[in-house]
Amino acid sequence: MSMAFANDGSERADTPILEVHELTIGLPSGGDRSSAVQKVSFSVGRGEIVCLVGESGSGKSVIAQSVMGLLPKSLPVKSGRILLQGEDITHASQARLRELRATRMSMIFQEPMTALNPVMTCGDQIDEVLAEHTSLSASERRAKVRSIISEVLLPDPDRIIASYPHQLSGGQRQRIVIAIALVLDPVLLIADEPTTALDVTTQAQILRLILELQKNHGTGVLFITHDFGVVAEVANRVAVLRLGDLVEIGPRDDVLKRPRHAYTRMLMSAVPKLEVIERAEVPGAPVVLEVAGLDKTYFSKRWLGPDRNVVAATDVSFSIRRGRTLGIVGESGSGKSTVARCIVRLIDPTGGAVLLSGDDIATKSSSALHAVRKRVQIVFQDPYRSLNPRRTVAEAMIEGPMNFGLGRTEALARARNLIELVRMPASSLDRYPHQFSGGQRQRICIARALAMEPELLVADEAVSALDVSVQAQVLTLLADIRERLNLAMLFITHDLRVAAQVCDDVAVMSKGRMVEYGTATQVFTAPRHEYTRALFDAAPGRGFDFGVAA
Amino acid sequence: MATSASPVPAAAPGAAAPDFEALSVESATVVVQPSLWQRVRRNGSVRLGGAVLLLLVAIALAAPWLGTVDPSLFDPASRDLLPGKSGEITTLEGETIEHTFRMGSDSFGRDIYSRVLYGTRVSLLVGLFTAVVAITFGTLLGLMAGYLRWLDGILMRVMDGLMSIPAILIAIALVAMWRGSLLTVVIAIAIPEIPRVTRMVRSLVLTIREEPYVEAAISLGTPTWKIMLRHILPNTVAPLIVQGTFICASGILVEAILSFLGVGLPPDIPTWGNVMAEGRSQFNEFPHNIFFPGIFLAVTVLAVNILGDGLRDTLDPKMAKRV
Amino acid sequence: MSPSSLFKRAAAAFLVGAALTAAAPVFAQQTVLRIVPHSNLAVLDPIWTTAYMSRNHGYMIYDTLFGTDEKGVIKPQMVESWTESPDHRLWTFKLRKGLEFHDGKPVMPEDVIASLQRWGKRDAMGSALFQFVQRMDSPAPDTFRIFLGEACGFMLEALGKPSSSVPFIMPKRVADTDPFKQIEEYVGSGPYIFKADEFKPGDKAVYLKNTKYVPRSEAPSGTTGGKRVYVDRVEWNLALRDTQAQVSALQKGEVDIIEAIGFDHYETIKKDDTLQMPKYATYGLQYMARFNHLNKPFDNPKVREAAIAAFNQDAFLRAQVGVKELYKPCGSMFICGTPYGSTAGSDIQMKSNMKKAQDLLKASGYDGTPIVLMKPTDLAAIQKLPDVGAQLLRQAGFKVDLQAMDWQTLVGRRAKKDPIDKGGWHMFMTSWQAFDVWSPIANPTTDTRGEKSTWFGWATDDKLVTLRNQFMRATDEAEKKKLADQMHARMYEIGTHIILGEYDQPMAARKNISGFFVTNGNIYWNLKKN
Amino acid sequence: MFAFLARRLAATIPVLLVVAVLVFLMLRLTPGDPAAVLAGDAASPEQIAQIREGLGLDKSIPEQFGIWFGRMLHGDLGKSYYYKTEVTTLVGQRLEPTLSLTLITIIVAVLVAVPLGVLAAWRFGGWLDRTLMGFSVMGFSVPVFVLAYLLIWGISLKLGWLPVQGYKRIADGLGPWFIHLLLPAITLSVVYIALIARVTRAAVLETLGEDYIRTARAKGLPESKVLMRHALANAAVPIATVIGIGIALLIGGVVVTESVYAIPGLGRLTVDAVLARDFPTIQGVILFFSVIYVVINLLVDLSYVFFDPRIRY
Repeated sequence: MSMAFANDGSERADTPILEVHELTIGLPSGGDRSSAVQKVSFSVGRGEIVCLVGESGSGKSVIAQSVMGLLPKSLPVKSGRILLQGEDITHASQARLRELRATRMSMIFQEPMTALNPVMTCGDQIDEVLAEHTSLSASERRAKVRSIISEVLLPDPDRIIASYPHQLSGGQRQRIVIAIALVLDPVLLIADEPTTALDVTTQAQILRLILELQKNHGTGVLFITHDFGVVAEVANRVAVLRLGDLVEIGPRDDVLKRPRHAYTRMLMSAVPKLEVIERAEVPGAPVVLEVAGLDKTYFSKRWLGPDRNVVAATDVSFSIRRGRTLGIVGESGSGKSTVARCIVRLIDPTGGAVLLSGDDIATKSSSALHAVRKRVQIVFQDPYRSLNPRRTVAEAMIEGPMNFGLGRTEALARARNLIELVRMPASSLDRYPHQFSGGQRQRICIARALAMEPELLVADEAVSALDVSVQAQVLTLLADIRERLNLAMLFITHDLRVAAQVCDDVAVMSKGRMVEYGTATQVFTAPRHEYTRALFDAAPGRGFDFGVAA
Repeated sequence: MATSASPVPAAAPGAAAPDFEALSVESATVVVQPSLWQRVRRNGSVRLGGAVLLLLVAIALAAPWLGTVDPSLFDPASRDLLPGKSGEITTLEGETIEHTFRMGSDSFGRDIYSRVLYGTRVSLLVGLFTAVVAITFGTLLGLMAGYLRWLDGILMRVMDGLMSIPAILIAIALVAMWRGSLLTVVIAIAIPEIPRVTRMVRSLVLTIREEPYVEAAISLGTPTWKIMLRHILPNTVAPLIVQGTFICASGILVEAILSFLGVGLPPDIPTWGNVMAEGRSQFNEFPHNIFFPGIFLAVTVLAVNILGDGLRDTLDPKMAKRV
Repeated sequence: MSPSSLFKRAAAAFLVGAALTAAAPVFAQQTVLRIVPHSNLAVLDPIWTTAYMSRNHGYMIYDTLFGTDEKGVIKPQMVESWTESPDHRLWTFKLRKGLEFHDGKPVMPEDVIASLQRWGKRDAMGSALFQFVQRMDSPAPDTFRIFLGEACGFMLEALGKPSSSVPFIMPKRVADTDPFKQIEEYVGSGPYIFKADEFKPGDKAVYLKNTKYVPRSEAPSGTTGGKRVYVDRVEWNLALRDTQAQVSALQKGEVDIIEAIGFDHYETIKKDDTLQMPKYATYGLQYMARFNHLNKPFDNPKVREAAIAAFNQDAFLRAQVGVKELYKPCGSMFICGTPYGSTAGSDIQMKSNMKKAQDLLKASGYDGTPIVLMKPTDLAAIQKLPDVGAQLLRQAGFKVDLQAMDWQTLVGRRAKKDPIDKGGWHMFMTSWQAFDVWSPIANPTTDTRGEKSTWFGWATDDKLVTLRNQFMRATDEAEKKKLADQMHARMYEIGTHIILGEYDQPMAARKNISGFFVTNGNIYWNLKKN
Repeated sequence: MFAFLARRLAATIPVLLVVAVLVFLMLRLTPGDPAAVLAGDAASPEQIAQIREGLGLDKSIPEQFGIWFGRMLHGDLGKSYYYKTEVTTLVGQRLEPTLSLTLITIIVAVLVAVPLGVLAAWRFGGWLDRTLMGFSVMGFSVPVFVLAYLLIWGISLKLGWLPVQGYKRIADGLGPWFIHLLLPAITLSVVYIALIARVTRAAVLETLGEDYIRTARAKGLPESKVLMRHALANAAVPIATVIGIGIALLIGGVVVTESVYAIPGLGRLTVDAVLARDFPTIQGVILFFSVIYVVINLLVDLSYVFFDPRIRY
């Protein structure tokens, strides 16, 4: 079910709802640069969706907050003007800004799980806006709340009104946030990464909802994201930001398909395609990992209350040959990380077999496990918490090998050439983790894993936390290492594009079960299970081919 | 309206990969950040609290040369002199010397100025040792409770039990029984503080255990005791230092209260608590007995608390939010 | 009553109280005398302990056969008349009319006999008296007789003994309680009735006027004369221990009498015209330091002599009391100005100086063992003496280990005869009211029968024992006076203990309280509140 | 809810057991012999030994604990050596003053500290924040008895407003009861206010950083509503927790305050009992304080349900 494309960029309303002229916003002193945003100008017309896109540190969120007047004191607006329907609100009084918020301009945020006040009912949180800005009676307000709830396609409004945020799912909560934002029918909606924290399927529904509401109410939308798939899906016009500068702006197809600025071009090429890169299979490569009927259930014995057992993964079976990469794809809660942790024996599986080169490590006691540790290594998702802040990179690298008898000098030598392998300067060995960026830290983690010369490398969402350009660097690095060391790899991800680019074989998991398993090409081109098909359909910007270098 | 899945064209073999490094927002150069130590030194509260404390330590060390006499020397002739008056004191050898009592004299005729300055020594020592004892035992128990799950239940119940007994009552009971000496007073004050440290260390250990770098260490085959020593302990040092300063402050305060109740250090050892306890019965007539040691006590505890706040804000921003 | 019901009870009290705000207390129109005693009242059995608080409590609710007037003369109280047989071996006493216990029963001779026997088992003077007593009987409902093995010279001084372990008269059923267990019932025949149900240890004790009490006709003096009561109710405030808070409370009129004010407040109260400091004692109190004769070096009299020479009384009095008009040095162990108040042999202390003490110590062969001097930390009246003592001993050349502890620990530890390393001691200091030490028999330090003597320190000297026995048997006043002088000189010679001077413990009261008289103790009858 | 209550009450039993054992051992293992103290000054060693037998102190420690614990189970905490009355009656007599003082102090402290904390958080980093937090640190730094004397001297004597000392039972009229407790409650609450203000400030600061505050501001709500309905409402749980844990600190303070203001409460009783080596009373009172601590913390836990809908038992 592909997305019918609503309207193209050419139709422009008469006066723009939002105009931003030469906006410059300062940074607190001592930062690595003087201002967060320099001389940015753009406008948003009625019924138009403008996407602000850029990597972390590009200033896109700062711009959004400056429009709403929510900037903290440490980020002052140094120069430039912001006009809302012609009215200059750059330095408007707090009272005036409060009048405009939710009535004329609204904002929705990234984290649905924490965007709502946990101790107030959803009904009250919507009602609060009406009470503040209108003089409607309680019953009128209640009716309005019920109508907006049904408008955001939430079932059984009365139950929703009385329920607390923690009783709703992520998607439902985001609908409540949208209801709050649009209940007073503002002319401008600012959406700051509204779907980034949601699963692919939920993300698709929310995007469709936003498009629908925007069409019916003719609201102008300033849409902030770093996901180019989403940009391709919703944007009329696109503005690309790099470290606070507006490098390119224009209609969606011009910017995405025919990028003019070098940075945009680099970004377009960094976005992994949905097409599989096939690699010749080396015949006769030995099976490194054989998993048969793996189960993992969390038992919680409550003394008086009912027992609550959570089945994290059941009956998972697959195998990986030397030099091949198996990707496990699935939404959050599907059990993919549980499988990875069972294999690395960070948690103990409750059933099934895990054969590492024929040696079953599923039921090994902790002492016998020691030898096994050397042969399988893992790289985690969050680079900022994978390295011990109090120890230097060198100490982190040599800790593993020295546990297995290697002398300090040989371990240091191995560390030095591994740091080269991951293309990091030799001087980084005696520095502390807090002196490196996210991408650099992830490379160090990879080097640390390789120092053990493992047979199997497990990457658990290893690139999900990185910016697009950094992600590309790390993926190329991994591909290069895989070739050189003929390494078997297990790659866990929720991003289909990354899976397509990296994996030879793909397994799809949903609610703890493996619903599909086959070669990448076969799964991507002819998915058998309808859940896989739904997954592919929900992937944003699915049919869009981003700017191939001119 | 939805058509079936449209086929995905196979991509042409890898086009020339553009040079990411140059354009990436994350420049390859190493980010220079002020080291922890510089950040701590620059913090206002740390500087203020630290300066006052250094001054007090200087006073404590230089007490004999600051125009003081032997604090236990007394001469009933010059008792209850108001600050600034002068009188005579007989030394142990028996000859009497002229002496101006800058802070007045107590009901024995002892020079309060000398007793307050020498008192700085004991009070600071009490504060320091209390913090050290409480932190060491607390950390030990906290690590065990955090890491050895089977021990956790029992240990935490004992800690809850200890925490439910008011600190002062334990201190009074212990000191009254063991006869006040510096060691017993320190232990008596430290014991009620141990549960708080244990609980903090335990919660820290439980959070750090879940950190990826600890899981990485496990997968690297590092034995448990090494993990505790290398990965868990170093990351609890910052919060422990902060907690230590607050325990030091409360230690000094509790010592004063114990002396006030008559169960503190022996009266002839000059501490602020003893000087105040001695002077309490003449508060209305001669407030200087309580006024001067009270000022010193308040300033010291204030300085230690401010230092603690400063350290907490720099060393452990997360904890800054808690208390 | 389990803790939870306790909790409920308190919560209920809370609510009920809130409703009762209007109900003014019923005894508002009664006159209430609010007294702050010098310490907490814990033990209600005046025979079981020598603590002054229990003795003062006894004077409130019990009556005595004889009493001691302000000059120290023994006068009858419950006794109407008495005769002594020519051979001094039979005493007959006749009780006066109208003596009645609080429970309405008349005082019978059996009650007197049982009370005296219980007193005799615990009190030092009592046990001395009962060495003479063969038996006691009651020939008539208002007379009782005491048969002696041999003549005894201090029968009346013993029955009229004014201070700790006073021979109070209790009903037979109470007096039969084992002397080493505390009595459970508090019924006496004195001027006040003890309200046991309102007694809250550490909080307050309440006494009501005994309307049926028949006082003697004479004027009150010491513990003799008419015990008239002009107030309806007396409340002892046991919670107000902080001396500063006591003075503040008196100044604000929240309490009427403070039994013993800190010397430091003497000036403030003198300047305050709403307050008065009544003179209630001809003789004050005496400080003393007690040697432990068992432990080296104080087993050597020469070393004790050096210590006596070093202890000049003025240093102690100035430090501890500090107010000139409240203290006076006095060389007599039996209190200056009393019948037996001799100063024989006191030159060693009164006319000595530090140089003499240092020479005596060098000559004594003192080997430098540190003197364990015990110092109480929670008794304001005496806690400064050990510090002065330590400084004087150090100046004389002694090594001193000043150990501070609370009074209860000190009391516990001084009872031990163990050597130093097992918790033993060398010296402690205390203070006695005049009446406890003015009589050569009552004074605890005169008993020098070594480890068998009844008081700590355990001095041994046969010569003094014989002198004391002779004094007990002497009936002629002149001979008693001579024997007292010889005992006094002997005590100084062997150094049983060191006296540190006499002082008056000032009492303070609001101006609207009258009827104070010389009691030489803490006695609260004859007081009016207008 | 019942399952939670049963579980929580069951959890308190080991805590109280630990307290009982800890205190029992602490007293028995330390030197100081109650029998000697009780025997009074004229008793001979045989008499002391006799009394020790009477008190059962000659038996082995585990035996003594068995006896004491057996009796404790049905409410008999034994007899006080010193006062010769049942410990339960002794505690009963002194319960009202301490409970009254503690409750008034808690109320005064919470009513003052929470607004201060919120104000300080609202003006984070400003002069108001620094002065309020300065006062709160002062509150920690000044010993309770110095404060007590200052207040007595200033308010009671010089201005003559409040009584210097003493305690009036509720039964004798609510007016005098409250007047007598006001000054001690103010003295005692200073430390407690300092503690609660700091925690309130930290908790509100932490909630002000949450996403739903940004949502609230984006709704155009005035800052006061953002602070009260969103920030403070979510900070209620940590604040309630510190009120619970602070009780132990408060009871410690009660001991000193009762000494200076001559309030015959449990605090004063404990000090006297300790000085008199009155083991049964010390054990009884400390156990009772632990019960108060545990009960109040149980109430605090139950209050969580009221503050935070996510917490369901």
